[in-house]
Amino acid sequence: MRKLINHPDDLAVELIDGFVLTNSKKVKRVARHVCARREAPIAGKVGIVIGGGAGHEPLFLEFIGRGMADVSVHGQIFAAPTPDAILTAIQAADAGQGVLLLYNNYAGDVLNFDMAQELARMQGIEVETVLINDEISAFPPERAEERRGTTADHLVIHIAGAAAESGASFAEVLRITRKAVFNSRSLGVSTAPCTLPETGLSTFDLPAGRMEFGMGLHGEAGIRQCALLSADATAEQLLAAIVADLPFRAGDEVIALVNGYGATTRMEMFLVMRRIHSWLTEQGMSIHASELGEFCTAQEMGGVSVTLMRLDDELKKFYDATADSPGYRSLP
Amino acid sequence: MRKLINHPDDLAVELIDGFVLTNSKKVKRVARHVCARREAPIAGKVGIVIGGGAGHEPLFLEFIGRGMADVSVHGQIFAAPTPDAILTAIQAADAGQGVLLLYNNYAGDVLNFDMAQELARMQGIEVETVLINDEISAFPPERAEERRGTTADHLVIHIAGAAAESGASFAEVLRITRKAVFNSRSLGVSTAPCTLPETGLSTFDLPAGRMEFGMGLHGEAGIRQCALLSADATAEQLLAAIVADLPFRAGDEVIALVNGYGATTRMEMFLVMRRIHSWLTEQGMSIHASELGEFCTAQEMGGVSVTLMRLDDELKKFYDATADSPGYRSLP
Amino acid sequence: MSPADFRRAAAAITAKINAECLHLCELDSAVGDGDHGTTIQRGTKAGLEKLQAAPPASLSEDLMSFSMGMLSSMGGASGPIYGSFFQGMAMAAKGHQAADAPLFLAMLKQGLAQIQKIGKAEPGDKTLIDSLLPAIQAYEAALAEGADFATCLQRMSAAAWQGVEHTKTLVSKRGRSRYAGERGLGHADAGATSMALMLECLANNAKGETSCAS
Amino acid sequence: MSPADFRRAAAAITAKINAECLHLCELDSAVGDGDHGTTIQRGTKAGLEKLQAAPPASLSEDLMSFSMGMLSSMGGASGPIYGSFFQGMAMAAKGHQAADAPLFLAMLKQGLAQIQKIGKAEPGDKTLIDSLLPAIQAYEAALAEGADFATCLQRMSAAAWQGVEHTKTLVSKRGRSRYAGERGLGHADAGATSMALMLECLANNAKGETSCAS
Ligand SMILES: Nc1ncnc2c1ncn2[C@@H]1O[C@H](COP(=O)(O)OP(=O)(O)O)[C@@H](O)[C@H]1O
Ligand SMILES: Nc1ncnc2c1ncn2[C@@H]1O[C@H](COP(=O)(O)OP(=O)(O)O)[C@@H](O)[C@H]1O
Ligand SMILES: [Mg+2]
Ligand SMILES: [Mg+2]
Ligand SMILES: [Mg+2]
Ligand SMILES: [Mg+2]
Repeated sequence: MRKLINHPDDLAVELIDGFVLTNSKKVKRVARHVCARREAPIAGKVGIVIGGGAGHEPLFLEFIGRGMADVSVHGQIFAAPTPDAILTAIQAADAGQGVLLLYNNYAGDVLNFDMAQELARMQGIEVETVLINDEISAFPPERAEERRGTTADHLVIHIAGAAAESGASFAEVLRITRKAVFNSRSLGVSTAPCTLPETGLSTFDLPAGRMEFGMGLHGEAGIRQCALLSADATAEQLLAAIVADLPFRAGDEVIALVNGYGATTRMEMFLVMRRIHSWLTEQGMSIHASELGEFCTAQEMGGVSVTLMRLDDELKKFYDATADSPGYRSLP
Repeated sequence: MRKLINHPDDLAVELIDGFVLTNSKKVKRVARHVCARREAPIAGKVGIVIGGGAGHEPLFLEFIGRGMADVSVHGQIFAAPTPDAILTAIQAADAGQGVLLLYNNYAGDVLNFDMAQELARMQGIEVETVLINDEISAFPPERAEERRGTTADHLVIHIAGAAAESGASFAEVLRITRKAVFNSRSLGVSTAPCTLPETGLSTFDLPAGRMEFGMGLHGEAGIRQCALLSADATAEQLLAAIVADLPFRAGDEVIALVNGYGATTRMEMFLVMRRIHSWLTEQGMSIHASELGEFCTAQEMGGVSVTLMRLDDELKKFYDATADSPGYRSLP
Repeated sequence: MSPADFRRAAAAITAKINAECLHLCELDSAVGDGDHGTTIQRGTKAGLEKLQAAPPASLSEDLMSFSMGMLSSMGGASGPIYGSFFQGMAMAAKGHQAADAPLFLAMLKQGLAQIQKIGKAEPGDKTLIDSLLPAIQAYEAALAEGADFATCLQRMSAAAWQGVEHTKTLVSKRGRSRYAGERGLGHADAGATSMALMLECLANNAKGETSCAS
Repeated sequence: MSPADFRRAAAAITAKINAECLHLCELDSAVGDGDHGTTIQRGTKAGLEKLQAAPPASLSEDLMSFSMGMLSSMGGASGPIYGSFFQGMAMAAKGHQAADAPLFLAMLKQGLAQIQKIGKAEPGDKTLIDSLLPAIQAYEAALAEGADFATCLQRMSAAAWQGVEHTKTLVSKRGRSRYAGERGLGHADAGATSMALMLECLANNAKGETSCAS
């Protein structure tokens, strides 16, 4: 083990303690596994609840704030949060305008969030769910509803949050959020394994000098292993698969995102982004904005994922709005 | 090797290419190794030039923007930039109000920056230098001027940048920046080694389950190795050394910073921050603000550093101002 | 099986899972995300605490406390799944002071029904159903042959372990492990293994009291 | 040493450093930041390119081109240090068509002086001075004994390598490696090693022309 922790059983709760202490000016603790932006619930605004397993920080914990979500519910390491915690989160976000549950499409998350959604509805709270499923490797397009959510998360959350902030109705927020999800595609490569902090076990083996495409955020097996490619070749192969999937076409305007999984240097991310710009330009697409950093991590896994989101004027308008969350800030 | 790169010789220039493409709305390329915020040089404002070797991103490259520096000069991996590049940076920052050279105190940087400063002065540009030397492990307080600069960088740059932005005179900016440096102290622990991207060589060995205090940002040997401590114990030992050095005293108001060196998870950083808050509170200090993230990295090195900066009303006023740089954003 | 028997069984389950935690994580690592051991360990501990904190109650109420303790502590896919399993058993036990052999069969069946109701998994999907279903079938066959409660329980846990073996030959269609696809072949399913451990503990702690049942 | 000799020497230096790049990085890793090899490789390549791009010129101008090429490409501590070294040699060579044995000594001495002027290091600080200074002293002694240019140069490079050996016994006081302190013992200094390589190449490529010097 190479990690600085205390007692393994306390990991999730202690990291949330630290998060709230670090951001006490703008964030509050609602329950052991539930945090909210200070102002939540915000009168007249659609509420947005995000969440999932811990260990992917800043996702989802830190994406609460202006132009982002209202409440985040953060489970144990790699384990979806429990129904009771999610219910508490829904109540903390509810201002009577409806509450959107926005999270990644994993079996465990769906099982727990659905239970909580049912309980909340029994209490008369209007709740709807939008699942994020941007990762293209695990299933073909015709089975898109089975796909996992990964690194498009903070982009979708920001667009949903900006739409809600603008005073849009629940139906409008749902429509815009679904559109943001529909237009997002991601694929990643892993270059180094990650270890579970409680056990010190690595979730998969990957020898130095090799890379794996489509590896999951929890070390779930990917689709293809090969010798480590150059930054340029990596960008080209990821883009070819992503662009073919939607498909993205010449003339499309996109957001280009390079996400680091954990141990990846920004140097590597910049090299990949460099090729993304030249490649998309060659294809006749225009890049409205570029994002680079660690938004969705898998502990200290090495490698990057690339996400493209196709924009229309409506999505662009909300994307360009201010975002101010501990995990993601963007100023016009 | 586990890194996504192209040709090793092109690393530094290609990463700067990617940086400029990613941030083209707010940043411009001035020369191969020189970037500036779009508006630079800014009439009536003191110019601020920062820089150093590459491989520590976001430091220094990405700390240019509103409330931060005007120009950054970024060398090769772990090698200070050259005198001609630094001279170009000084010219790009100069609006006739004086130019501050703000960088870390390493032999290589001082040699190159001093040469450039001399050349700039020969051209009639008013230039002064403030060296950052927050790292306490390498030399005792009485030899503080020999100490290295590390993770206080973006805090000092922000305070200097905010002071310059406020229209302060060159003398004022110098005084305030020196005060920020004087009140900053840092110490870190490493838990995993890092490799040089050009060679794939790791700059030091560190077995799993061990940690080293005071390791340099380039793998320079530290002061003490021991078995991996808990997050709590790590925070306590770092704080004890830092607080004794200035010394920080009960009643002091501070900024508390936890910096990740590269492979460190935010989970670990939050655990360390959690103990920092309880420890400083026990000591009767008050925390004006907390910062957590990767600001100054050493490739994929594991571990954290802790920085404390003691504030007075003047430093607080400038710290609280907006910062908007690709590497560091802060909103009031 | 009396309430006291179940409380003893729950304690045994919790101890057993705690001992097997790392092994279950390793199984989950092979194809999933490596956390099943810690998740189920957290769940059984919380379930037992809830149970022991509760005043003496009926078998059904005790099963429900254990279920709620797991559901509110585990998360992941297995939280709702195991929560539903014990909830189903609780529903079938309602109104009975203790469970005799036939009632215990009904409890197992309703536990399975709840799992499938929420999880939608089919036999052969490489989930804990693949150790639970053969266990139930073996139990039912034994009962039909007129075997006593103790024997039925022994056949049940033996069959559960055969089911675990069988999962090595299956390709996962549920949960995280499905992403492994063919790569999962040769690895036993983590949840099927934890289910076999639970059934084994239930068997060993229920059989003593059969006489005073119903 | 004629301008042509120096150009040949510069090419030899560049090839030699290129071949030793990884080794120099390893030496720098032991106590410094592991980049001396890549830094000096970049510098000699750039210096040679500048030299070859320049029209035929005097020895002093050629040395100056090489110096500027290194200075504007290397960075790090060794960039200004090596830049100053060749700049010092250029200053001493000014006005001479070629260098004979006595002039070459003066060039070495001024090169060292420039290094110390900007770097402030003393002999024994575990820097490239610890291979350069003994090399100069050996050269000077040989010259005093009346040895010819070729012999002086051979003594010079032999002494440089002895200096490199000696650095293993020194504790660094300059540059990054000083942080290693005692831990640096047993490791040769990277810069002292690259300096010995340079002096060796200068020796091997200057000696042919001694006759036609001055
Ligand atoms: N839909 C389902 N129905 C029944 N069992 C399931 C289902 N999905 C997953 N499981 C079981 O849960 C186990 C994994 O549990 P766990 O690792 O704790 O959750 P997660 O997959 O969220 O990490 C699998 O081994 C499988 O036996
Ligand atoms: N002040 C100095 N005077 C002379 N030589 C020096 C000085 N500082 C460093 N050096 C030499 O430079 C070498 C290191 O060069 P290099 O690794 O390229 O630069 P950096 O230390 O910036 O990484 C050392 O081995 C030493 O020989
Ligand atoms: Mg899990
Ligand atoms: Mg260096
Ligand atoms: Mg799992
Ligand atoms: Mg070096």
